[in-house]
Amino acid sequence: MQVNENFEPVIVAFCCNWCSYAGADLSGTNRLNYPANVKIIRVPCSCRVNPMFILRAFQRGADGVIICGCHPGDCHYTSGNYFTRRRITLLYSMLDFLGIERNRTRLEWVSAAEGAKFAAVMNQFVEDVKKLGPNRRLEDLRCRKQ
Amino acid sequence: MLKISASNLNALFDRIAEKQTLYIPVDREPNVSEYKKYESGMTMSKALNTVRSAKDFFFPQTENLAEFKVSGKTIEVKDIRKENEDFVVFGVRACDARSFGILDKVFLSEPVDSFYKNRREHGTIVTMACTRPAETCFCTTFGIDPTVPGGDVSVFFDGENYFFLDNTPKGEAFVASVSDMLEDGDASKLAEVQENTRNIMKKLPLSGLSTDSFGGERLMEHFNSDKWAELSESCFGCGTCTFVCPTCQCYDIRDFDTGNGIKRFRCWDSCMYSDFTKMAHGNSRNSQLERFRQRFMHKLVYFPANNNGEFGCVGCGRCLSKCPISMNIVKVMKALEDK
Amino acid sequence: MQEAMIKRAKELLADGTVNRVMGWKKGEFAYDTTPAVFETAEEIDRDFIYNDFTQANQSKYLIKESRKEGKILALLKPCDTYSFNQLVKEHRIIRENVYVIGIPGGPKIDIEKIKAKGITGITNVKNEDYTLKIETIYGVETMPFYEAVSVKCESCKSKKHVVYDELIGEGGDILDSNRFDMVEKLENMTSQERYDFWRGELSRCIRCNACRNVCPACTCENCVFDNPKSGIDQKAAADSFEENMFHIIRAFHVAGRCTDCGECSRVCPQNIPLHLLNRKFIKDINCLYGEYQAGADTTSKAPLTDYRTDDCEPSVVHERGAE
Amino acid sequence: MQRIGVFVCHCGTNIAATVDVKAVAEALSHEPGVVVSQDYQYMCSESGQELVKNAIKEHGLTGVVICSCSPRMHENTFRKAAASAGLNPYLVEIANIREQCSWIHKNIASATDKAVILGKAAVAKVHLNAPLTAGESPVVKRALVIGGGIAGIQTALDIAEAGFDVDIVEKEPTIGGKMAQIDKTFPTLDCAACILTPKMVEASQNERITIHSFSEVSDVKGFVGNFTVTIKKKARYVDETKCTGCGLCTEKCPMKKVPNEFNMGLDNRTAVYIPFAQAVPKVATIDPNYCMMLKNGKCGVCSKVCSVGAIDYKQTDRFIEQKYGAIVVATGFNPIKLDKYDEFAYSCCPDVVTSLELERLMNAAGPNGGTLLRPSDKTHPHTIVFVQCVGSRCDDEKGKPYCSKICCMYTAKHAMLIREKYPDTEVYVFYIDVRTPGKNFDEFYRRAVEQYNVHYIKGMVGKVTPKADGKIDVQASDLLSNEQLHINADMVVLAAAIEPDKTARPLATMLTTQMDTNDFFTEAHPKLRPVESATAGIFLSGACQGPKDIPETVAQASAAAAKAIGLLCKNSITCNPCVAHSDELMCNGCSACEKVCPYGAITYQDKEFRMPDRSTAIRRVASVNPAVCQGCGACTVACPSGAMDLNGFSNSQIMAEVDAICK
Repeated sequence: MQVNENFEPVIVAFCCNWCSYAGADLSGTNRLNYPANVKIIRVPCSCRVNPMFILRAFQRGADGVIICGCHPGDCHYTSGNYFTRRRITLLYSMLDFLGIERNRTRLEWVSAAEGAKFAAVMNQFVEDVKKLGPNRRLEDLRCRKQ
Repeated sequence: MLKISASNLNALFDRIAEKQTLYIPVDREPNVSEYKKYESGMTMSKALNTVRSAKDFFFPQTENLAEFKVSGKTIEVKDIRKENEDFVVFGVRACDARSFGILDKVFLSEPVDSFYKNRREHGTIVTMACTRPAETCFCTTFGIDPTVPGGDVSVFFDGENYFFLDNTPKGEAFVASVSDMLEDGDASKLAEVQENTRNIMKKLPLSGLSTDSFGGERLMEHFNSDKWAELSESCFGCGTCTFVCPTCQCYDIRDFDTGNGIKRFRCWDSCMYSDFTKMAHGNSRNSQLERFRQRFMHKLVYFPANNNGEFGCVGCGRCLSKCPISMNIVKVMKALEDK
Repeated sequence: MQEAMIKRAKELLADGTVNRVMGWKKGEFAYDTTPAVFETAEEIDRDFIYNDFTQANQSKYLIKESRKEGKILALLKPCDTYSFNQLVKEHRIIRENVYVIGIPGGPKIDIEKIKAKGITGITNVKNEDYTLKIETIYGVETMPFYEAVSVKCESCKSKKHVVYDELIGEGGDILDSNRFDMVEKLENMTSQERYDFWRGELSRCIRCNACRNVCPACTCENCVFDNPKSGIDQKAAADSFEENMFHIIRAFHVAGRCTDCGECSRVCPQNIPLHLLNRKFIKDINCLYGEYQAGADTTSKAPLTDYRTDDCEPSVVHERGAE
Repeated sequence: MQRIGVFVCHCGTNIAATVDVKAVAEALSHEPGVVVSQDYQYMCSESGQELVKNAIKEHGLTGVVICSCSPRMHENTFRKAAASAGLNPYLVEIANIREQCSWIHKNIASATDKAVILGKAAVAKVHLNAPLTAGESPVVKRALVIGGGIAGIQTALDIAEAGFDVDIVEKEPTIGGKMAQIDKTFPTLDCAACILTPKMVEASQNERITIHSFSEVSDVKGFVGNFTVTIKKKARYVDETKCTGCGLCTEKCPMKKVPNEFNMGLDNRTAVYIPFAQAVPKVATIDPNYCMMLKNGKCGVCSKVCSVGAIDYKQTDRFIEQKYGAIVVATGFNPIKLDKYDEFAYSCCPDVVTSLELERLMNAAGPNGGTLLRPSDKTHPHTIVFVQCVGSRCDDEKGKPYCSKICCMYTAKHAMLIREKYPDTEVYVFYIDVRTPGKNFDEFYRRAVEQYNVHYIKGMVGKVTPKADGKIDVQASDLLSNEQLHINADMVVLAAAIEPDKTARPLATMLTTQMDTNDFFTEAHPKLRPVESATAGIFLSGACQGPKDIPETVAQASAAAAKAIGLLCKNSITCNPCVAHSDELMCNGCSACEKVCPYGAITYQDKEFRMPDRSTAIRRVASVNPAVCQGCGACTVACPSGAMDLNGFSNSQIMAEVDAICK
C-alpha cells in the first residue's frame, strides 16, 4: 500500500491510571520517544472504556484508538481488565466484521514498569495506522477538518 | 395524447437525465422498490409502490439548516441555503402525489419553509396511474382516483404505451422538453384500463372504508373514546408508520457539534416517540396511549379541522404492511366509527 | 392448535388462575395479527387467532403486563420462552405473575415473501399440505410453503421450551441450526467486501427504531440514543457514521443477552439483516468463551459479566486470516 | 458561565525546553470559558501555588487546569492548593505535558501542538467537572474474626490488645483448630499444645474477646466500617453459662460409641462430650445425632448427673446480630478426603493413615496415649512408608494443582520423631521434590536424612496393597537409581493435600469477596496487600488465603490484625469521591452492574417512583455504596442504559476529552 509520508494520524490512547498511565510516565522519565500523534486519556481502569468512547473518537477524526491496561491478573481493581478483555475483543471483532480496518484498533497490557514497552507499542501502532492512511470507513464527514 | 412505447421508455429516461437529475423507482429486491437516481440501464420497478414514500424529495429525513463556525470564543453564523437544481421524480403514484398537497399546506403556509419551497419549486412530479392495486390500498376513501394520478405530469400505461398528460405549467414545460421523443397516440384503450382499475378498487377489502365519522366536528368525542387503550395497547412506540408515511411531517431541530463548529439540522421526528416534543418541563404526552392517539387524531380530526376537511392520510397502505404489530389507521378508523 | 389454546385459556380464566390472556388478535387481512391482551372468554372467541402468521414475540409485553394486578396467561413459542427467561433473569418480568403455556412454534410465514413474488391483492392464504394457496382479487396463486418461511424461522435454533408451566402439544429439542452460515460467509470476505456489504445494508436504515423497540433485550427505561445526557443521542442518522454507531452500540448492548429471536430483522421496514450483527456476537462468544445461549436459564453468568483468567486476547481479531 | 484558569508550568527547562509554554498559555487563553492563562517557572513551588490560589480568588475561578508534570506527581498538591483558596479540589485537572509530552518529543513545534491539545482536552473536561465531596462513613469499633484456629486466635488477641472489642466465631465446640490436633511442631519440635493452649486461655480470659463457639456466620450485610453480621449459635443442648466443664456428664453418658473427630475417628467419645481436655470454652456439647434423649427421649443421664443444671434438651439454634467495623476471615484448611485414592488403599486398610491421623496416633492425648501402634492390631510398626504429595501438585481432578507447602516439613518431623523414639523402625519417604525454604528448615530436613537415617527416595509410590499377613506391600519406583521397589511396610502415611475449609465458599459469597478456583480467598494485591481482600474491611488471616505453616500463619494473623486495627482506629473513613453512582430514573434493575462489581458495592432495592405518565410504579433500582465503591468503572460499561456513571471520569467528561483531542 502507498504510504503517505505527510499523513499524521490522530491517535487516542486510553490508559488506566495504575499501570499504563504510569508506564507512559515512565517512558517519559526515561526519555523514550514515541510520536506526538499519540494523545493519552487517563481512565481509572481499562474497564472504564466504553465502546461509545472508541466510536466517538473515530467519529471525531481519530485514525486509531488504543487501549492500555494492567496485565491480566495485575488489575488494581482485581478484575477490571478481564472484563475489558472480553468487551474489547468482541467490539474489535464487530468492527472487523463491519469492514473497519483491524489495525486501527488495539489493546495492549502495559505495566507501570514497562516504559520501554509503552514507547515501543506506540511507535508500532502509529506506524501501522500510518500505513492504513486516514480513517474513512468510520468517520463522520461532518467532523472532517476543513 | 402524447405517448412513448414501453420499449423506448429508457431512452426517454436517458434524455431526461441528460439535463436534470431523474429519480425512478427501481427494484432493490424482487418487488421491493425504492427511488434511485437514474443511471443509464436502470429498469423502472413494476412494484405498485416504493417502500418509502416520495416525501423525501421535498422533506428529506435529515437536512442541514445552518452552520455556526466556532473558533476560540467567537461564533460565526453561516447561511448554507443555496438554490436547488432541477430534478424530476418519475413514477409517483396518486396517493403520494396527493401527499405533496398535504405537505404544502404545512410547509408553504406562512411562515413558508424556504428549504421545502426551494425543493418543491425545482422538482417536477411525473406520476403513474395505478393498474394493479393491492389489498392494502384505500386511497379512494380519501377521494383519490388512482387512475388519474395528478402531479405535474400524469402518465398512463395501456399495456404497450405510456401516455403523457401535463397538469401544470411545469408539467407542460417538461413534456415540451422531451416532446421530440414522444408521438401522438391513440389513447382509446386507456379508458378501458382505467375503468377496469376502478372496478378493482371497488372490490378491494378496504373499499368500504369511509371518513364520514371523522373530521373536526367530532374532536372531543373521538379524543375521549375508550377505544384508544385497546388500540394502543401493543404499540411499541417505534417510528415505522411515521417514517414510511407520505404525509407525516413532524421534525426536530438539533445542533451537532462537529468539534470545529455547529451544524444545525432538522430530522424527521415521530409523535410515537417518547421524547417527541420534549421540552424543559418534560413531555406533553407521557403515555403511549396519548402518543398513539395524537398520530391518528392528527390525521383524522385535527388536520381536517384546520384544512377545510382535508384528511392527513392518502390511503397508500404503507403503514398497513410495515407496522411490526399490524396496528394501523384502518383498524383505528373501524374501531372509532363502530359506535 | 388454535382451538386447544382457546379452550385452555378460557379454562384458566374461568378457574381464576389468570385474569388476562396474552395472545394474538385477528386483523384486517388473513395475514395481519396483532399481539393483544384478552380479558374475557367472549373476546377470545371473537378475536383470538393463532396461525402461520402469528410471528410476534410477546415476551416484551410481559414486562409491563407482569407488573399489573393479577396473573396473566402467556402463550409462548419456543423462541419466545428464551426471551421470556432472559427477561426474568434480568428482573424485568415478574415470573410469579405470569402463567406460561408453551405452544408449538413455527415455521411461520412472512407475508412479505409472498408479496415479493409479485402476488398482490391478497384476500386469503391457505396452507394446503405445505403448498400455499393464495387467493387474490386477481385470482388464485400457489407457492411452496418453505419459500415463504420467515427469515427468523429459516434458521430456527430450538424447538425446546426453556420455561413453562404447562405445554400444549409436544415439547421439542434444541436444533442443530445453520444460523451462523451467513456470518461465516461474511467473515470469509475481505475487509473491503464486508465494508461494502454493510454500507449497502445499513445505508438503508431510516432510524425508525422498530428493531430497538421490538427487541426483547432492549428494555432500557431510557435508551442511550434517546437520552441527551448520554452524549450519543440521535434521532436520525445524519451521517453514515451514525448509522453504523447506532447498530454497533445496539448490538453491543444486547451482546450476551440477545436470544437470537430474530424480531429485529422481521420488523425492519427496510429489510436490513440486523440479526447478523447479533449473531456475530453470539458466534464470537460461543467460539471464544464457550457455548452460551442467552435465556436458556435464569442463573448462569452472562458472558460479558463474567471472565476467565485465561481468556483469549483481542489480538485473536487481528490474527484472524487475511483482512 | 464557567471561569477557568489555565496555568502552564515550565518545570525549569524540563517542559520549557521542548514546549513553547508561552504559546501554550496563549493558545489556551482563547478556549471557551478560559479567563486567565498564565505560565510560570515552577508551578508546584510555594510561589507557583500562590499564583494559582490568587487567581482563583481574584477571578472567581470555577475550574483550574494545570499543564505540568504527571497528575501522579502533583495532582494532590494542586488540589490542596485549590481547596485552600476555596475551590473544590475536584475542579482541578492536570494536563500532563512533561512525562507525556516534553520528555518524549524533540521537535518543539509538534510538542507544543500536542501540549496545546492536551491542555484543550483538560479544559474541555474541567468544564464538566462537578465539585465532589469525599463522604465520611462511621466505623463501628468492633471486629469479627471468623474461625478460631491459631490464625483467628492470634488476630483476635492482637486486635483486643490494641483496645478493640473482637468476637471470634468458631464452628466447632472449641477454639484451637488444627494446631490443637498437632503433636509437635517443626523445626523446633516443641509441643503444639504447650504453645497453643495458653493462647486459647488468654483469648478466653481477655475481656475484649467474646468467643462464639459452636457458631456460624449466617448473614453479612453492610460494608467497611459498618457490617451487620448474623451469627447462628447452634444448639449444643448445654447452657454455656452454667456448665463448669467438670466432665461428669461425659463420664456417665451411656452412649460411648461415637467416633471422636478430634482424634480423627481413631477412637470413640460419648454423645455428650468436651473435644479435648484443654478445650476453650470448656463446656460440654451434646451430639444430637447420637444422644438417645434427643433421638428418642429415653435416657436423660447427663441431666441427672449435672449438679448445676446446665443440660437443656430443648435448646434451639439462636441467632444474634452484631455490628462490626472490620471482619477477619480465618477459616483455615482441611486435609483433602482420600477416598478417591484407591491406589493407596486408604479406604480399605486401617494401617494406611494420613499425616494428621499420625499426629493423633503419636500424641500423648491421642487414642494410644502417645505410643505409636498400628490401628489395625495395636502392634508396633517396624517399617513405615511416607508418601508425599498425595493430591498436591496434581493435574487431574482428584487432587489440587498447588503445593500444599507444609507436608515436606511435617513428614521430616514425623520421620525424625519416629526414628528418635523407635530406633528399630525403618522409615522411608517417597517424594517428588523436598521443599524446605524457611528458617532452619533445610537444616531440619538434613538432620532427618543424615542424623536419623530416614530413607528419602525420590520417586512415586505406584500401589499400596494390604497383604494377608497384615503387612502392606508398597510398590514404588526409585527415580534416581531407576529401579522398581517393593517395601514390606507395617504402616503407610499419606501426606494429604490441604484445601480450604468447605465453609469458605458460602462465606465468600456472603462477604462478596473473591476466591480463586481452589477456593482460597484472593488477596487485594498478591504482593502489596496480601492480608486484605479486595472488599474493603475484609481481611485475610492464615491458611484461608493459601497453604501456610504455623509461623507464617501467625505472622499473617498479626498482619491482618494490624490492618483491622488501622481501620478500627479511625472514627470514620473518608471515602474516595470518584465513585460510581446510578441514575435511578434510568436504571433498569437488570443486575449487570452488580455482577461486575468486584467490591459488592452495588445493591438493589425496590423503590416507588412517579413515572413520566404520572402513574406510580415500584421499580428495582441499583444503588452504589460510596464507602465501598473503589471507582474502577466496570459497572458503567456493563450498564446498557447509561444509568451508571463515574464521578470524576464521567461519560461526558471522557467524551469531551476525546472530542478535544480529535478535532
